[in-house]
Amino acid sequence: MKLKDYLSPFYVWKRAFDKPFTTRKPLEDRPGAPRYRGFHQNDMEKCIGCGSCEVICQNAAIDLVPVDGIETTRKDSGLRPKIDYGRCCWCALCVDICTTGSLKMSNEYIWIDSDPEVFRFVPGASEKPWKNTEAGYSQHENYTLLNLDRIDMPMLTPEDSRKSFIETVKGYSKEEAMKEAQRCVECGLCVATCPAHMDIPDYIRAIRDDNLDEALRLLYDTNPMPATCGRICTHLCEDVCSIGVKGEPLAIRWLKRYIVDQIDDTRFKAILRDEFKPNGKKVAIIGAGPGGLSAAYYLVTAGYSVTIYEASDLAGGMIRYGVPEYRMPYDQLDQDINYIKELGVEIILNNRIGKDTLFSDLYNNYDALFFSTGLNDPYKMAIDGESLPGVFSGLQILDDVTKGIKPDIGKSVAVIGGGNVAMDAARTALRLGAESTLIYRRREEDMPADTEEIHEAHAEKVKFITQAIPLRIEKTANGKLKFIWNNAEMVAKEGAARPSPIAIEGDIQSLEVDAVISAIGQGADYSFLPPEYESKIKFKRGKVIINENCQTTVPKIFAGGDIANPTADAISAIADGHNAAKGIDKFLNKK
Amino acid sequence: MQEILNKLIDRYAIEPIQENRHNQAFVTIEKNRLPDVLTWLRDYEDYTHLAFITAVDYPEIEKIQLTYMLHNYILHTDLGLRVLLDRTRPEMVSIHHLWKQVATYQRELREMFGIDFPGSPGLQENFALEGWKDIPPMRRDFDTKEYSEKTYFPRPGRQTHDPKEYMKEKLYPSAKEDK
Amino acid sequence: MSDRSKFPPVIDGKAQFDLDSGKYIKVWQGPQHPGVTGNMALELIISGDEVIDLTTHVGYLHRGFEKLMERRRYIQCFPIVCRICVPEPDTNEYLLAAAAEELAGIEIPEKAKWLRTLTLELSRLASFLMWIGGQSGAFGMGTVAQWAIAQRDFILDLFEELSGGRVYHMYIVPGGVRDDLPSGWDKHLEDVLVKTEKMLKEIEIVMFNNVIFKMRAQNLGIITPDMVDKFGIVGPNARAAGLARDLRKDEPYLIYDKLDFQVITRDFSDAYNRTYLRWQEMWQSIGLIRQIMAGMPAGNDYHYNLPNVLNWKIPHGETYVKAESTRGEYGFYMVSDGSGYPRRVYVRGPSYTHAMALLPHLAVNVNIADMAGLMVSLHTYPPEIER
Amino acid sequence: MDNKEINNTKLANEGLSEQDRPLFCDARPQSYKPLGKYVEKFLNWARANSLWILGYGTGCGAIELRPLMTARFDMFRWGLAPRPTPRQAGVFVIGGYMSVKTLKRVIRSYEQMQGPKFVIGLGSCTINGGMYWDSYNTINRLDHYLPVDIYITGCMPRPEALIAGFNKLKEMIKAGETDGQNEYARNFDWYKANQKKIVKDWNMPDYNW
Repeated sequence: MKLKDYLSPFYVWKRAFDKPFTTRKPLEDRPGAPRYRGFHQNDMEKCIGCGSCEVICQNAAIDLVPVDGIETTRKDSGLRPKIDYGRCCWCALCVDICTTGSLKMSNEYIWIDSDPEVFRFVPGASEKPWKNTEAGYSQHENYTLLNLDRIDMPMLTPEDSRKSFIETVKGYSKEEAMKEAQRCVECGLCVATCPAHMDIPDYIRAIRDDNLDEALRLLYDTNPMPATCGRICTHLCEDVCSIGVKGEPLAIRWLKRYIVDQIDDTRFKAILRDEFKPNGKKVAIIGAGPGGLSAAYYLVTAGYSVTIYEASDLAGGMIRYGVPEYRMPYDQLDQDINYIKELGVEIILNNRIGKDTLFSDLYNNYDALFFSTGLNDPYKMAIDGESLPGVFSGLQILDDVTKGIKPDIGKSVAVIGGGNVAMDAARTALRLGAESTLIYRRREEDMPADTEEIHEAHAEKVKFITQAIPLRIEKTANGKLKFIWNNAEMVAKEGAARPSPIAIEGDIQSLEVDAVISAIGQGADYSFLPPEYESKIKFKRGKVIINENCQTTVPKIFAGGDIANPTADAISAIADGHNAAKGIDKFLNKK
Repeated sequence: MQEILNKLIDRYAIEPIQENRHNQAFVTIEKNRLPDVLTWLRDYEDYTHLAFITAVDYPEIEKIQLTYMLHNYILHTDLGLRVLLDRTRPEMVSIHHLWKQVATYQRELREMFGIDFPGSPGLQENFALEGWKDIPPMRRDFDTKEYSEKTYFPRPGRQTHDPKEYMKEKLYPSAKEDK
Repeated sequence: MSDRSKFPPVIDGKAQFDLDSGKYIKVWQGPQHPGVTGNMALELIISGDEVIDLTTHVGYLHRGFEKLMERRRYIQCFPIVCRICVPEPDTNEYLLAAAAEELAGIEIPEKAKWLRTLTLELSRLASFLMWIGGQSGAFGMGTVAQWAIAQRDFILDLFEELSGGRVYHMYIVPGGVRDDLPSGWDKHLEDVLVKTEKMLKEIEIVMFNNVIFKMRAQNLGIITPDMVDKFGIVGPNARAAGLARDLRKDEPYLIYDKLDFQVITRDFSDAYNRTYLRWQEMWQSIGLIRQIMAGMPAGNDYHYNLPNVLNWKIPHGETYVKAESTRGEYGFYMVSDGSGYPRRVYVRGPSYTHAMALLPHLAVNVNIADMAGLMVSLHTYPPEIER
Repeated sequence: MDNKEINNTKLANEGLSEQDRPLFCDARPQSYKPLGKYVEKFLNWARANSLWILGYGTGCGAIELRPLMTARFDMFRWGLAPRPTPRQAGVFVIGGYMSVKTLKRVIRSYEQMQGPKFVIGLGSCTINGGMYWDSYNTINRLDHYLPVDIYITGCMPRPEALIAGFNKLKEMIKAGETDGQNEYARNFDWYKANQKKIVKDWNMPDYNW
């Protein structure tokens, strides 16, 4: 040992003159860093109660609880996370996964109590000192645990699609569907919104697990027309999808289609194992649209003998006659219908009630009646020149094309309206070789048509003229039609939900076309009902009043579909059919 | 890496071989040959470092897999040797004479998986647990959550709701009785 | 070392004695003992003031991580692995992520690799500072402990700023890292590094030149090169014996192949040299951190977007990934059965062999007062033994 | 805590061998009897200002005790000091999760501590199991086995949270609100039963003072 070794320890004394390490007032001087993962905060308005935080919490520290002042709506479960600080490990996975970005962490970290029961609170609702702290951990832009982008759907290019009636949307491959299905967080918010309350998270999980048989069974639990709904459903579910808050919602509709696309229809019977014992009771259904078919399926599987009366020469109703083939190929629709037929449902075609068969005969011969005749009476524009030759209704065009008749629309058409029928008519006209111009009273964002349809119509180069109030149609000298409208401005009225178009005085425009297609909506046609029944059944604004079992005011008569529900889409009709079947079952078994 | 695998195939006719990376491979070896192979690898092929011994439980095939991970410090390659044991009475030849740390590993495996290594020193002593009476905790059929709830009873008073069910209750209670 | 006739003979590293003879005392050191790092117990048989036999007892911190991971999704495993080694949690985080990424076939962005390396080196420095506090404390030099642990706290401040967590950073997630460097962080880092360097110089003066430390630590717990493979010794304990084994160099992971550094070795592995080597490695870490900061790629692509982590499944496979922690080869052996949950994760902690096999061997004929120093000089950390 | 019963029968030290039993104490713990209002006030003041912590790091919480006892946070300023042995300590900081094996030692250490003694539950693990809620080897609720005076939530609670916790404890001591030791004495049988239910090989005396 050297002398140095004996002396060097005394070097520590030098430190006596250094600035000490000690933090003088640690409690006051040291707030958590700006990114500190401290106690939780939740933006109660932003949160939708999807429960992803609960699922990802590996400590089972999060419960979803109802909170005062938060109502359950279609987009919000009304539940909020309650965190148990006897479990939490402050890993912030709940913050990372949060589908809305409402959950955050403050940089506060001191909570002391002598009672172990108090360490539970609902962030955002409980008054805590850190409720409004700014600093703390929150989601970052470049780091997400979710997949916010939808898997692109392979589609025909607009250039190709506008030329033919081949289906535009090609459908997911297995790999794409699995990837898309993986994006689901299984929150289940969509189930309430779906009119049929389909078990969406469950069948998506089945896709993920590649168990398509199970997926098909889940579909048929609530919807006997999956191939149809997989294509033309209005997919209200996607509007409330929690992934859609920050990103693109799951392609729920296309996933449903994927399931049916993958399974050969000859195997349906084996997979679904629909077994039933005939119970000897008979039900008649008027209209072989989605409502009627759905009711038929659930009635026949409950053991009833079902007969459907259909006025047209093929079943399918508005789906066949009102939706063009490039959106809803007929073989797919036939697949859905065939399976229902296979189960023993009798469909009598070309039989118009009131003409070929009397309503009263049905009423007397069957144990119950269900009618779902749909809206097939186009509204009139109520303008001059509407009855000129060359003015068609949108439905008529679609109907003709389905039947293989080529309507005489010439080289250019003006389509009036902004709904799905208008889009379909405009795009059908394109495929028939005409230039389409779409004319609508309000703005594009006010159009009731699906956004995808509007988008595709744009892509296929349909011209859009908006804020145009139709005035009249005139015949021109060269045999064309002149559609004249008045430009409008949008004026917000007090008390009105949306602004309405008000004509700008003197700003009148016109367009010369070969044909005008009016597609401004449809009403119901109740001519099949004899007066003695029509007087007993109650209506409101042209719609049949039904109870939750789809029962009309005449106990034996049930109704559903577009003539009864406000949404007037296929999935609602299917849901009505299901409810009616349950209602009829209840009604008949009570006796 | 390929070289040693070829040698293993030649000498011991070992298959199958799973090559993970350029410097890592796993081979499955017959139970009784393992000490022999290990000794050969250690003494002649420079696989001098035993990184660990561990087990994986496969109740679905009624087997427990033992993994011996060897490392070669010259070539910097890892060789994992797998041995499949019968699950009902798993027993394995002890190799505590080859490396000093092995006895502890075997003690741990006895405790956590219930694998017997006859002759291994201190095998019956506790490793991490004390007074354990249930089935060995690392077996797949041991449910730790259930055990914990039964034994250490979590603090009561918690209740959660499933958004799907809760919305059903709130928004469309009529559909409740179905299904 | 005059008359040793009263001590029992030692054959093959084991003292031959009869406990019932009444000549020897059994003493428990730990688990409740300030000289024992972590929470483990040494069962000592002593003759006079010399240890003649030692058994290590662990399990006081056994939480069953491996079992818990079997019932957690891959992403849910990541908050719990860092708890396996508290002073240096990032190695665990990195290895879990690396194993999952390898099995899933994911290549993480370049920037994430740099950030991961940065945290690994920073946590190495923090862990060594914590350890040198323990090492000096075990030999009665509380001053160095005060300095080192306070200095480590400034590194924890850096981690807090970077990751939001002081002790458990939970920064390295499967797929990358959680966030970019905050602005101004590089200046804070440089500040801390300069202070650490100053402190390391002072530690050299007061510790390595300290006559007491020299006398007690030199020739304490000698590891000869031939013991290294026999006991499975890794890391600084092996490097001090002259074996240039460092996974950062031998099997470069992350971006270690892009960094310029040499494996540090010493030629005689006793407590003194092991301490000195770790002190040198602290300097090395500081150098590496500076290199990483200088080469840090621009941009903010630091995370690979995993499939929705709630449904993330990893294909069949098994792998063993490893990294050089402060204590040596740290490894994760992961078996995946194609589900969303790992089939098996085995954590190989270097302390396992050091504490369970090596320590009882080295403890024979060591003065009981030096036991704590010997144990700390192996840098054992119990939770990674029992997990 | 409803099922606590008062029972005055002596426990038999059953964990010990027959010949060892007489060697150990078999007196039940006694509740502390206050000495009089002003004396007690003074004593409480004194107790509050010399909280000596048992240096037993039972879990990961111990990692933040090191910074606390070193230069940066310097807990000696608040009258806190680590002690190596239970006989000198008055505060037991339970550092988070507790495995069954540790619990056994913790009970022993706690019982050996001199009264008045206080227990601080550090981290969420002590409240409701924390992140090891489903582990087969860690307890979920510390208050079932030991009387806990205060809980500090966090994982890990920072040194500052610890300081705040100690300050709170001091206030409670000064106000005479800490009753842990007496609670343990009052509900001794309940605690013992809980402890013995999970510590399977109870090979230690039932009375550790």
